[in-house]
Amino acid sequence: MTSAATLPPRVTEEKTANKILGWIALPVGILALLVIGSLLSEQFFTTRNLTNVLINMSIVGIIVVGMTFVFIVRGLADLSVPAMVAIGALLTLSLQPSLGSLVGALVGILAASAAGLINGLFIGYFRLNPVITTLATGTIVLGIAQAAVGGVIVYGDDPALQSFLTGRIILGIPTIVLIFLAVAVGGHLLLSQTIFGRWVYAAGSNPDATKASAVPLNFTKAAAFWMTATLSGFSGVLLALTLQTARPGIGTGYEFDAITAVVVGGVSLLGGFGNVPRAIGGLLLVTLLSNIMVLNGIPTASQGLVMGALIAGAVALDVYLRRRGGAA
Amino acid sequence: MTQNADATVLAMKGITKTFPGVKALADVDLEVRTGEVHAIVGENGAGKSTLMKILAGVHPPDEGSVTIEGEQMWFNSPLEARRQGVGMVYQEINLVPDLTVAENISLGQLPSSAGFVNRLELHRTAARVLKELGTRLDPQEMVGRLSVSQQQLVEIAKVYASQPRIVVFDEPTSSLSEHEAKALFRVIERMRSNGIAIIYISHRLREVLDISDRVTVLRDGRIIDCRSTEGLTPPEMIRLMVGRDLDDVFPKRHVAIGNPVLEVAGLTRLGVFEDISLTVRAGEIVGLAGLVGAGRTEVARALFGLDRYDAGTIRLHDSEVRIRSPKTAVRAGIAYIPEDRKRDGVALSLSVKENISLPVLRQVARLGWLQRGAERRMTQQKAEELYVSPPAIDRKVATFSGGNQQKVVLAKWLASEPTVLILDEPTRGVDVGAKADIHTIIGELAASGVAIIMISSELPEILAVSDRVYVLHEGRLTAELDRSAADEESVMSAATGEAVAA
Amino acid sequence: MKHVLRLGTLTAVGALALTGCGNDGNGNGAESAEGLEICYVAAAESHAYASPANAAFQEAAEEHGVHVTLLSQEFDAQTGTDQLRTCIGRNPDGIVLWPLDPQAYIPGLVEAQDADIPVVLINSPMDEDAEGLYTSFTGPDTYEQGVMAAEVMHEELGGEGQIVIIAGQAGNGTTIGRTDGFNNMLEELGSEIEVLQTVNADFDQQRALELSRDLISRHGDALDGVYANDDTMARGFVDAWTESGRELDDMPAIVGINGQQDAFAGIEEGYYTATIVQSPEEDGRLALETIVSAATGEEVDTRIPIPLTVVTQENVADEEPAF
Amino acid sequence: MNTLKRVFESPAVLTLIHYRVVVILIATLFLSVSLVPGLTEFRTLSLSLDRTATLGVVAVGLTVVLLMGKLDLSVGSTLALSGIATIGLQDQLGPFGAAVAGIVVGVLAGVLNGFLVVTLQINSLVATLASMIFLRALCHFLTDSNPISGDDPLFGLTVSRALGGTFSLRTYVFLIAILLLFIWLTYTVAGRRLYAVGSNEHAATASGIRSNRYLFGAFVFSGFTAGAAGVMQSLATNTGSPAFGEATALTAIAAVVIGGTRLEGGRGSALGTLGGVLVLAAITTTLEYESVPTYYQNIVTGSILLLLILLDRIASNSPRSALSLNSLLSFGKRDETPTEKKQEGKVP
Repeated sequence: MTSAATLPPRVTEEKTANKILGWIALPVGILALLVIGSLLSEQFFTTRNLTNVLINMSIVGIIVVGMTFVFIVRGLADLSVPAMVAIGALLTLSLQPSLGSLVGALVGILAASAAGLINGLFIGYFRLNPVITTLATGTIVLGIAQAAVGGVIVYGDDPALQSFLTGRIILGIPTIVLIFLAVAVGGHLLLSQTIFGRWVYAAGSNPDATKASAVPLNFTKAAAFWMTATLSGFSGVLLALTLQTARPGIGTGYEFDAITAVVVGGVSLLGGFGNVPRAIGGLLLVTLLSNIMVLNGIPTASQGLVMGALIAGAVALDVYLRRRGGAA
Repeated sequence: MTQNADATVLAMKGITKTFPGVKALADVDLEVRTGEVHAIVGENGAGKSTLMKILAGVHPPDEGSVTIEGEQMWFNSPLEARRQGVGMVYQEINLVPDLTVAENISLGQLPSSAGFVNRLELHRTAARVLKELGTRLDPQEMVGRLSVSQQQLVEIAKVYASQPRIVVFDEPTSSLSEHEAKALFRVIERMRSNGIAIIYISHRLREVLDISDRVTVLRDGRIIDCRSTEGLTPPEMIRLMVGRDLDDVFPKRHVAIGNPVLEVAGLTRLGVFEDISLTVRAGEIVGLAGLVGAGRTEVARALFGLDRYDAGTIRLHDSEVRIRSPKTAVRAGIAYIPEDRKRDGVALSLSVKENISLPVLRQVARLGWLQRGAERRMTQQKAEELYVSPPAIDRKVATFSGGNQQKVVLAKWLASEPTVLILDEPTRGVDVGAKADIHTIIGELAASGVAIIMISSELPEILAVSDRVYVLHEGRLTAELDRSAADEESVMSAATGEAVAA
Repeated sequence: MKHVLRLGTLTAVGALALTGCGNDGNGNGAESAEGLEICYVAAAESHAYASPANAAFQEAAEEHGVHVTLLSQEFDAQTGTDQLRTCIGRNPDGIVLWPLDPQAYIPGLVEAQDADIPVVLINSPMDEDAEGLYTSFTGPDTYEQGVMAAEVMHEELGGEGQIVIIAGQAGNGTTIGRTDGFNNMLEELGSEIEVLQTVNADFDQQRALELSRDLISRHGDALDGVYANDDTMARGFVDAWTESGRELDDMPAIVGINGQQDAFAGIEEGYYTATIVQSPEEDGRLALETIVSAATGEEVDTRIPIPLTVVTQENVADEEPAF
Repeated sequence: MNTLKRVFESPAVLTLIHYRVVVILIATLFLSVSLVPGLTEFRTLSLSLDRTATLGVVAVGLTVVLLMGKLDLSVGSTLALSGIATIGLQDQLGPFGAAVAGIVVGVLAGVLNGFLVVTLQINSLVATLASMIFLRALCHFLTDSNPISGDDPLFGLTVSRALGGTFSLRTYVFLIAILLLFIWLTYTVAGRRLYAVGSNEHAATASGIRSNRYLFGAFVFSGFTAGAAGVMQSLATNTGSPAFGEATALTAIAAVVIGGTRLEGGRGSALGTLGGVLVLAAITTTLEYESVPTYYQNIVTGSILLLLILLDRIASNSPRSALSLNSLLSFGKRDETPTEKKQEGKVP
């Protein structure tokens, strides 16, 4: 059914300049922010502040790793993230008194993971539209979580674990940052070094060719959504343990934060392109920007003016370069 | 229509068109008269499609002129060509499934008053057009609900409604059953009697003879002959179409042929192909010939597990296997180089390396972990063996030419070290140099003992490369010809249903 | 120095009837209350404060034999304005509304008045424009809480210093009340306290934690005080402070609202300056009793406040945390 | 698996699946009526409709965007922004001028989205996410995060008050919008072309339809309806709040999808959207009357949404798949995720 008119224009050569631009835009942006930040505020370029940036990245960062897989596998986006964060967090703390923190955390992750299997089944195997499916499953899961805890705040009682997670264990780097970095490195290795990772790229790049290459296409797609849900659950667990409180709305906005980071990192919504470091780079850029704005007293609610423009600008640049046959 | 019956509607004069590396058309003249069905025949790559694309405004000609009813035409777009009276009916259907038959027919110029669709007029037009074409489609039916042949009728009605002076049918019957094709001919007959000039392109020679008044034969971008259909026989037409010696282009290696590797018996997929039995031996190249739509690709897809089959057995190395998915096929040692390279073959945004290793990642991985060095060595070696040029395995496949992309697809499957290799149109859209490379590769593979099935629409290619040729016609095997017995005429007559295998 | 303010009266609603304890409906309302239909437009269902308030409301209703239809706005005033109309449509004997916006419900209140349905506002006040459109406003006043917080802060810092405000969701009625009350009171007191920065942490501990890290980076030891719109966000600041390697003893003065358990703990340990307790149970119960009185035709005061208590180290042992 | 298949191939089941939107609507309405006493009273009905009018008007615009196979997440922010304009400009422009200004703001927001999606060719999900964040921040920026109110709280009552004992003005606006949408999509040339572009952009372009214009127009229209909804909302409450409409986009998308509009474009109808909005209204009204907590409502709504898209998928694969693009794409070949196929036709 393919006819000449629907095929993309054949790209015969890569334009070096565009290619370079595609690769350096993100690092240059981050560098520029570091310079601007230092100029605008004395406190900016301090170990302390930069460590804070890292800590602030950590919770969303774990979700960003999963969302990167969803983007690359051409799964559009996972809107059920807030629900997964919430069940992870709520279960951890509500089970803490009876089962202890660690078992509670495990159950929280498993529950999010199970919900992720449902996402995977519907999207990967039944091929439902990911946006509307994750919207629906998110609504249901969050509803169940709320009903389960009666809709109130759950308090935790494990300050030891809290201080372990936020304490600066190694080289002044808090444990939670180390956990995030471990997840990011793990996600990066999974994506770049393993068979599964290669499947993810292939499935996003050309699903038909991938299927014809004896790759389990449905599984790959399902796994990406399962991973995102599991990581979101994990993120919720960490959130609950560091805050020692959890409420159903705890994950609100994380889905859009994660999408923003991935998009600003230049990972393509059309699949097949991008990697974890890029997405983390996008997250770093966004977090730095927010940090600079707070340090300079820009009202929190108005920061969206810059964020919205940043997202649109980043994607427009990406699309432009791609059309020029550059960084694609 | 006021012209008298013999008036020339369309005159294409001195049309020349060159694509990078290929001279597609050289000084072609074509004249079509009012009320005639003018067939254009030729092998694949003879230049029929290019000629029609020029007429349809898709490509501008390098040289030459097009006149319609004496008026000089310059088409810059398909839309313009259609406005000036050229209608095209392609093999592919391009309709809006969520609109009704009537709406699709009038989509370009919906009858309206003050922005509102004039439904009465819409249905009147549709009803009139459908009636004039002698069909019994319901104008109110959603197109998405129709069968393929019904959709094709809508496609024709859509063209007809724009009141064209010339209508080109490009392989209209390739996806139709015989019965459906008959209905189509009645429609064409109607159009002709309404004074429309018809250009008809088909591989089915019997059809061409039945329906056309005159036939133009193209070969290698040149007009060979243009004559009245009357008194013409299929063998004569085949001679006109082929008529050349190609042994130099397709050198054949001589290889010792071993034991049977793949034995297929009674393979059937209902409504698609039936009772296909074939055997391929080690080191043997078996050609699968047939017209477009004869079921060659479908058989190949079923052998590779991309489509299911309803009946029949597949034996590999003397043991029966059940192919359920590409995965089982790969495990059994079958590899398939698909016909549609862009869709099923390569992932354009990935690198050469990543494409080649995709089906065989397990070979270069330990416990799911990729061994970068091993992968690099393996893919680099394959890329060089297959003359991928340049052999830069880190570059994105999108940046390579069609021929080199095809080599990447080959490399990808050779990496799995198959014992049976199915090649579906391996040289389509590939330039001459790459074509020769690919043939050399196929020869080398056979020499190393791989059993090869090759599908090609280019008869000379099949004949030159194959040790044996199976011919399919409408989903059935019509001939099995030895290399010595296979020539263009014998294959063509089996493929057109003119002769049944002895 | 008066650290404990038992508030029955204060400035903003001075024009209204100022005193009264609002419990008069309890005794004689009970019989005739049987079978009343009350429609309750609550702020939310899943919320630390709203949930116990709703529960207390329902419980009190059961005791009175009153049937309650509970609608939850989920913190969306837009939903709430529509729900108010739905309530009016059911033609109940009384409506209890938890306003999330000082203005948006006014047209609905007019309709309720036209339909002769008494309305009691619970928990949050509305604009002056709404006066006369509702029967009574019970519960704590977010504006008052801001005022009280300003007083504590003013005293604690001796009238001068630099502070930051961690506010709730931008545009939310509670945020506005608690922030405006605080700022206006500082001005009224002629305080030298300078508000360096106000950030919105959406009543979210994690958001507050993240923003506090940046605030501590920026202002660091120059901070003398922190005012948070609720204890949850104050907790976020406390965590960020210790996380930055600073000592609890060096903590700036922290004033929060709501009287959460951990705020109490902080006050006991001495690093948390004050929180303002309001009891959600009392809040819910009072609203129900007031609407029952109003619906049974009794006179009720237009302003029936519930007590707010500023909890500091001095009285922390005597008070109960709200939740 | 085979028995399951047989069930799904039985004519009765297929018919039910085929008319799934109607079936769900009737089922919810039936349940509502039997559970809620007095629901059939005109006043209740009228109020119930009034509540969904704002959402419904937004859904009207979204229907068109979804028909084109695109998404618009920014409608909630647009609603808030035009509400702020409507209230904030009342002093300068007078109430009617300000209302017009509010709608103009909505249209401009639509133009912004059209520019991002059509001109810059950014995927609609990301583009409207960006404008959602941007416009919301603009609301906060303009109002300093405080809701603003108009001079005359009673002026806006006309919008929401029942007219002569029937429906409220905004209910009429919603119903008329549905009617106009129905006429537009069904009877006008522009409407038919819109389906053509959403269903098979290639075929539409080949027929001489300027697909990009229709795409752009769809976003402008969605901005227009979101703006109109914002004007009505702000007048009804006499408030322009930067916090309005935070949940609107996703709820409205859910309503449109429940109404049978396909997220991949090409299928959907005004009456379907009416149905979807009514289903949500019925669920909300019923559960609220029973004082069922909101989270149970969420579970119910989410399940219905999931059920419908699942049925849609089954319907696409079944022989009776009249309305399905999928069945057409998959003839003789493979089945393909429509998402993969259509999400972003433009960018290679």
